[in-house]
Amino acid sequence: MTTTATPRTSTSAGGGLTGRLTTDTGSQRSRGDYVVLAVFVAVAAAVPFVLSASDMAIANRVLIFAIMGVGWNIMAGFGGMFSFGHAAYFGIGAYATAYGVVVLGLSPWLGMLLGIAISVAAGVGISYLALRYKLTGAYYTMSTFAFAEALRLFVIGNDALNRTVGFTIPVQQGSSLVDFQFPAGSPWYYWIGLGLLGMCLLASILFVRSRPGRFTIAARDDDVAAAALGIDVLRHKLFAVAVSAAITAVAGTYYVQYYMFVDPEIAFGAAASNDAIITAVVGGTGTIWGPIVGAIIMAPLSDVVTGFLRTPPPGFEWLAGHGGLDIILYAVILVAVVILLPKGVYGTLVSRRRKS
Amino acid sequence: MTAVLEATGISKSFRGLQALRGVDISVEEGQILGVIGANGAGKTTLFNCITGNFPPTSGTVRLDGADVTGQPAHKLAHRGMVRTFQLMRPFHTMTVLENVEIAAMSRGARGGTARREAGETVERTGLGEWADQLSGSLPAAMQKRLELARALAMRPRVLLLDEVLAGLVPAERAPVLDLLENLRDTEGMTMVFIEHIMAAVRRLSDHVVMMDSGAVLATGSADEVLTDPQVVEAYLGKEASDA
Amino acid sequence: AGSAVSAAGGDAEATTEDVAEIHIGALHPLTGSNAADGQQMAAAAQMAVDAVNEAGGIESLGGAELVLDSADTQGEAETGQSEATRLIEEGAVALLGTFQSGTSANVASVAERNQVPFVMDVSALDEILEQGYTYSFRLQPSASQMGTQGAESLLSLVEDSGAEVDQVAYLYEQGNYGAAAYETFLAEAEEAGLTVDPVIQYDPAAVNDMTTQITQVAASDADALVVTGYYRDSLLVAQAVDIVEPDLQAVYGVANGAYDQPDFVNDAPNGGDGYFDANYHWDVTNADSQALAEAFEAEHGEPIRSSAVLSYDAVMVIAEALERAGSTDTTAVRDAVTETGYAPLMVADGPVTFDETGQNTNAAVVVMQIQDGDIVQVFPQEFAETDYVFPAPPTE
Amino acid sequence: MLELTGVRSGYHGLEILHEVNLTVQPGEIVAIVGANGAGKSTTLRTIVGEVKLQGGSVTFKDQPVVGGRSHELARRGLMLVPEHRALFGSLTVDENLTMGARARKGRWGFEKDWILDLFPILRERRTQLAETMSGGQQQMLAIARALMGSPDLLLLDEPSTGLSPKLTWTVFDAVKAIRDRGVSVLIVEQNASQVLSFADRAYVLESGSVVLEGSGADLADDARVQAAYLGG
Amino acid sequence: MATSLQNAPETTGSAARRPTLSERQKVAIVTVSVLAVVTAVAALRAGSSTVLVQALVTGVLTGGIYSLVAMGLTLIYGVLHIINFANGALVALAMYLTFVTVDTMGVHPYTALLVVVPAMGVLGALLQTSLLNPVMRAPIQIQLLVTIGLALAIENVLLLVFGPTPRSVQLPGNVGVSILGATVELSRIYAFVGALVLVAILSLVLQRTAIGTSIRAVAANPEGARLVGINTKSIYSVTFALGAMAAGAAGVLVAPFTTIEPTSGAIFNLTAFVVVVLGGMGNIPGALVGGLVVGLTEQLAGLILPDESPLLAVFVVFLIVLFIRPKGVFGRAS
Ligand SMILES: Nc1ncnc2c1ncn2[C@@H]1O[C@H](COP(=O)(O)OP(=O)(O)OP(=O)(O)O)[C@@H](O)[C@H]1O
Ligand SMILES: Nc1ncnc2c1ncn2[C@@H]1O[C@H](COP(=O)(O)OP(=O)(O)OP(=O)(O)O)[C@@H](O)[C@H]1O
Ligand SMILES: [Mg+2]
Ligand SMILES: [Mg+2]
Repeated sequence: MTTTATPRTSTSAGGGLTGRLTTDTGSQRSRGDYVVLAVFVAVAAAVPFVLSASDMAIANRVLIFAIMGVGWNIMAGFGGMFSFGHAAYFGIGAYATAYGVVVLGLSPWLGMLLGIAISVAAGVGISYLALRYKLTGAYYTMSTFAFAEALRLFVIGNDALNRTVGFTIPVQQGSSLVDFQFPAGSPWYYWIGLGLLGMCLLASILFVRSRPGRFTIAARDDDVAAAALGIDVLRHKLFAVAVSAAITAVAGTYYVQYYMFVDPEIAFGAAASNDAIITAVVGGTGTIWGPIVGAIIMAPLSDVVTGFLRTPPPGFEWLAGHGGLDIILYAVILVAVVILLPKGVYGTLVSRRRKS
Repeated sequence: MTAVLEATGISKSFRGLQALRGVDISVEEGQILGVIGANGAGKTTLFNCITGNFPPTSGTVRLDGADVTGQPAHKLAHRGMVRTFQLMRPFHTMTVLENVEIAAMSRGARGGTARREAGETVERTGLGEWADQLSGSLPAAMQKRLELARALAMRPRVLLLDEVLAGLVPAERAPVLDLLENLRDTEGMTMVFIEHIMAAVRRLSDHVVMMDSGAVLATGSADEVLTDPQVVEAYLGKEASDA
Repeated sequence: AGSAVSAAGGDAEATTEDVAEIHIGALHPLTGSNAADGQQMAAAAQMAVDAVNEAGGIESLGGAELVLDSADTQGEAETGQSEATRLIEEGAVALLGTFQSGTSANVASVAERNQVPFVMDVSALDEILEQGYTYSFRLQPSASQMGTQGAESLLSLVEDSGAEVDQVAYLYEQGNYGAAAYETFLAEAEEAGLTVDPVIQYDPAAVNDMTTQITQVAASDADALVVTGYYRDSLLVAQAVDIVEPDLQAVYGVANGAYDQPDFVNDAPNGGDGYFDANYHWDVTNADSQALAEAFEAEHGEPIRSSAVLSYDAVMVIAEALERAGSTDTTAVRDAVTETGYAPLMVADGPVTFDETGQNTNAAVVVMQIQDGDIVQVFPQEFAETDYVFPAPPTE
Repeated sequence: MLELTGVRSGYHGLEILHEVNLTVQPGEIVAIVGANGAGKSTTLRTIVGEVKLQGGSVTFKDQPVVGGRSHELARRGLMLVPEHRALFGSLTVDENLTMGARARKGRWGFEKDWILDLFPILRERRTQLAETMSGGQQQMLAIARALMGSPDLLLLDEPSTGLSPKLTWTVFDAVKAIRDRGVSVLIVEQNASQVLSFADRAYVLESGSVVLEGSGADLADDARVQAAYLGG
Repeated sequence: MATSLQNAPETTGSAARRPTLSERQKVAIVTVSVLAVVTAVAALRAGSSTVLVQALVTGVLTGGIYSLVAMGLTLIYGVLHIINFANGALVALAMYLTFVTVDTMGVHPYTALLVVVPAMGVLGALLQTSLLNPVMRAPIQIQLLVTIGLALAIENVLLLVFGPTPRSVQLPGNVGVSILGATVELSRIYAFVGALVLVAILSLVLQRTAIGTSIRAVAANPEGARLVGINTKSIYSVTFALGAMAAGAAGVLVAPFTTIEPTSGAIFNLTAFVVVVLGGMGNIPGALVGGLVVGLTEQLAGLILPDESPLLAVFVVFLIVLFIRPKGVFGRAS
């Protein structure tokens, strides 16, 4: 939207991201975001009364995608550090929880705190090195990718972490809030997930409005200028990484408790990173609400497509029964959305509104 | 009076190229130092070394007598030394006002105060009617002013200006010059400015340094330097006869 | 059939009302890197369902027809889980699948929480059944069963042939599947005084060349090479063996994903002649199995894989349990599955018998060998189509 | 040579230029002066098709200019030195010049030596990366690169910005020199007094409209212009 | 001489941007000593010189293959700044095209180059023109998502058309030969040579041809390129076509010693990214060096740390190298 008149010589990490973003921040002083958040949570809380059990499985996946998208967006959207390895934080959250529950006998909630702590430490550590050594652009992006992959391989080679097997959370019959476990199909999974998402969104809003958040956005736009104005760029970027890693780790915990299983591929595989990116980008990078919109669109998409092909409408029966066609269709829709709305669905709406 | 800012023996080389060779400059409290010199003489590089964008290969920078060589830019900014950039660097996803507000916040102003201060600074630098425009789509000249506005919002004691007048039509230079002069006279702000516009150099500088090929070629009052035959030959050309 | 779900709560009485259709959910990787197996497995499960229906359906339920709801796990655990949830919600009274152990582990927990029986056709990982689940069963021998039996078979084979094999090299994929096979093989081998050295593991997802590993084997005193791996990497082993030409009496797969595959015969140097594999396999000597294989090939144009026969068996175990339960109540079906005595089309030590963890204790491996382009069962004697050739050096 | 009739254009639905009429005849130096933000750069960018035309027409050598195809214009002999230079930062000085020569499609060309004589520093720094040159050096390189393309019409957007006084004159002398070699020049300058002293004709742009036009000398004498742009 | 899009070639006599000799020497000394130590440790662990030699030779050869597969990736990133996640899928597509060509025409596998490489070029140009050109001004993650979608689509179309059964292509006379006492398959040697030839061709194209110079100009500044008369959109398409052709050549050369499945290319994605970054993104000879580093690391790590995936070592080396040289081995320090 803003083509700068000057050559962009910024060397901020993930520089590719910094161009042409819409940030729906700053100028609005209103309490708008908080109101929207409250309304969103209230409305979304009613979902289990409407949807069937198998649709609830999809709704829960929407929550996971959304939390991951919100997490990624803090670092990449607002912080300008294009991470291609958010699986690292997701995986750490998932493994810390699983390990805590299965091996240490901890409550999953403690596992979550553990996951957040490790994830933040890892994120800050690796990003400190990357930023300190001035990794920029695609090099930064690739270092995040490599970090997630290295973690995956580390887990695969680690006996204490059960190598390729991963962990299965023992099934308990009955409900327990403390143990974060409920009978299959219980709406409590959804409500807890929604609560977590609400808190992550709140964190995201607070971040963007806080001083560190605004300094981070400034540093994203131009880190040299930010430094010249007294902003400690490294510290603020690391802060954004920490918030982002913490949120993403929460998604990992929720994943483990809901699916009750995790292995290295699920936790640290490229698919997890891709999901975080797809969610945020399809919704709108660098906006508060983009990841939510993205999750609502992308998380159910593959189920919708698969369902469509399983029982095609009259006239389309010939489409059924071709393994892979559903994924092709999913891919086509993904590509189409991205090409037609490069600012994301929500991002496009925001920039339309801004203009008028 | 002692020098507020003093750089001695600054050298800088990029790989093989020696961009600065032992440059000395110093500015006293409330004074304005003009830096002139041919393109590529090393003026911007000198700024970069002083403000911590990159460390000099050798030499020392003293601010208020304390050695600050190689300190990171953001620390120096908080010590009161702020600069602008020759090639503008706006926070392009933010409006003009927000850009300035960031600077005020960085200085320590809180919420409403930061906003009010930013508004004042924007008015003062003549950006009032642009306040709510995205800084990335500003015309070049306004971006120059924004550079200045952001720096001022930091309330610097020492201000380093890299060609803030470039790109302004002559009629629009005057208010900026007035502003700078006013800052020195009423607030006692110390400034170092790089400029190719001689009228401005004459009007503002208490002292002028002329650089050539990475070294100081001449120094003195504006009149002394600008009439120096070496300076005329290397730098002014016809301008001298015009002037 | 929707009632089956509400009945799954456990408090409802077993119903004997007539039902027109009984849904069984099949979960397989129809896409992704294991689609070759997954698609065959789904097809074979469908053939089993058709066979049951043709024979009159489930008679104790008034001749109710079976309906197979086939879902694509895409080889991903979460997809497997959400598809399993969907199938159960849509009325499946039992599940089968899934090929990948990770997915199976996930589906097993879904089955457990919904109290719906889940019969695993293929998924070798021991840990799946170590969770104390009461609704999960496995037809296939586990990785450790295969390791143990693989070692036993090799030892008897060597003894039987009178050859001199004192030391074997072991090459395995470093995941838990390879590790479990290796560890149990090692225990058995050491007990019998067989030296296992060198032991080399590799990353199956990353490896692109096995020459160095095979050179290590060649530099050792090993008389035979034992390999546990997937298709692609095991083929790389064969290619490396072909050019490095180690002095070996045999290459012997344990639960190997390649050495009993028709594709391997096409892809391997020298047609993989002489390679052994101790693996689960459909029983070539069984007339019913042969009939299925012929029917499958006629219908789908490619030779049936053992994984597909396991899916067939899994459907049959479920159908047979339904018949005895005379109910679509999932707990009743589970109870019936526990007591199954179904005689499988797979090579086995006897009818399907589940222990308390749900593992089929009669699951067995058979030794196969590639002879003149055919994969034949050669050991033990009772399942042998022809005689084995040992020693069978992999290179002339 | 170049004709703008009723040109309207701008960014994202925001109209910046309102009905601008402007012509450049062969062999002329035409200047555009105006306040900051008046739309001078936008005019030049509209001419080359980098900014979308919303109304009116632009013709170059009697053929209409189609938006989004600025590369064809270069081949037809119209070169722009944009405000932000658009150099090939990661290529060397020499490579930048060579690329400039690409635009020359069989046209008569300036000799490279002649160009390098205008800016000798470029000769010294032939293998330096463009992005590491100083601000003023980059400006010289940008002009030199455009000249390498042997334009029939050269558009210059504030070429003297950031140049030392001596170099400013060098550039202006060069502009006259290339005009003398038959090239038309359309130049945007903030140094109105200097540019009006040698421009054949000039336009004054205010808020996206042409408010005055005339010979360079006339405009330099115009009271309104003096008050607005020459003071200071 | 480095042929790089991101970083202009090091021309001799350039005082301004040559690393000082001592700096280079330092890097060289460190590299050589690290290599020597690692090799020594590997030798100890291997316990046999044959095994060590085999590991080194295999490392070099697989390294060549990695760089072969990475070539298209680095080219496309260098000019278009697109992280082409579909590179692996394109390689897989080329393998299947090879299979079809050999299967239907019964020709020697390498003659398939004549069919596959042009076909991939056309496809690449089409993809860029239709899918990527519209989003060239969008931020990098948009283009990444397009290529992720593309990868999914290509892989599953292959699945749909060819089914899941693995295919193979046999190279006549593909025997093992002995090099320095190590055994290698001929087809891998050919692929390695192919990598060298590809580096040479691409370097020549970029440095010496008109189109190559245009490509580098567009990489450096698209607006500037338009202003000097270059049609940037068609250069984008040409570049993607070249990248796809490189992937095509890689597919043909790799086909004889891999199992051909829809995911056969994707398994190289990971290493290809590492190779490209190590060599400096957009740096063609850099990709070769990056490939060798990865190949050798993998092999030596296999000997030194037999319990870990060799890739773990690769990633650790990768991160270390990045911290030392943030723009890759050949990149300029920032
Ligand atoms: N990063 C760099 N790498 C190599 N050389 C550089 C680098 N930065 C600047 N230089 C060189 O150092 C010299 C001084 O540059 P500098 O930008 O300081 O000049 P300047 O005096 O500000 O000129 P101008 O008035 O044109 O802005 C120039 O020759 C320039 O090419
Ligand atoms: N990329 C852009 N997006 C939106 N608006 C823009 C963009 N570029 C310029 N503008 C607007 O267009 C108007 C004219 O700008 P232009 O750059 O043409 O002015 P100018 O006369 O060249 O000024 P200057 O002397 O400062 O260079 C300004 O109001 C500016 O804000
Ligand atoms: Mg400068
Ligand atoms: Mg302008």
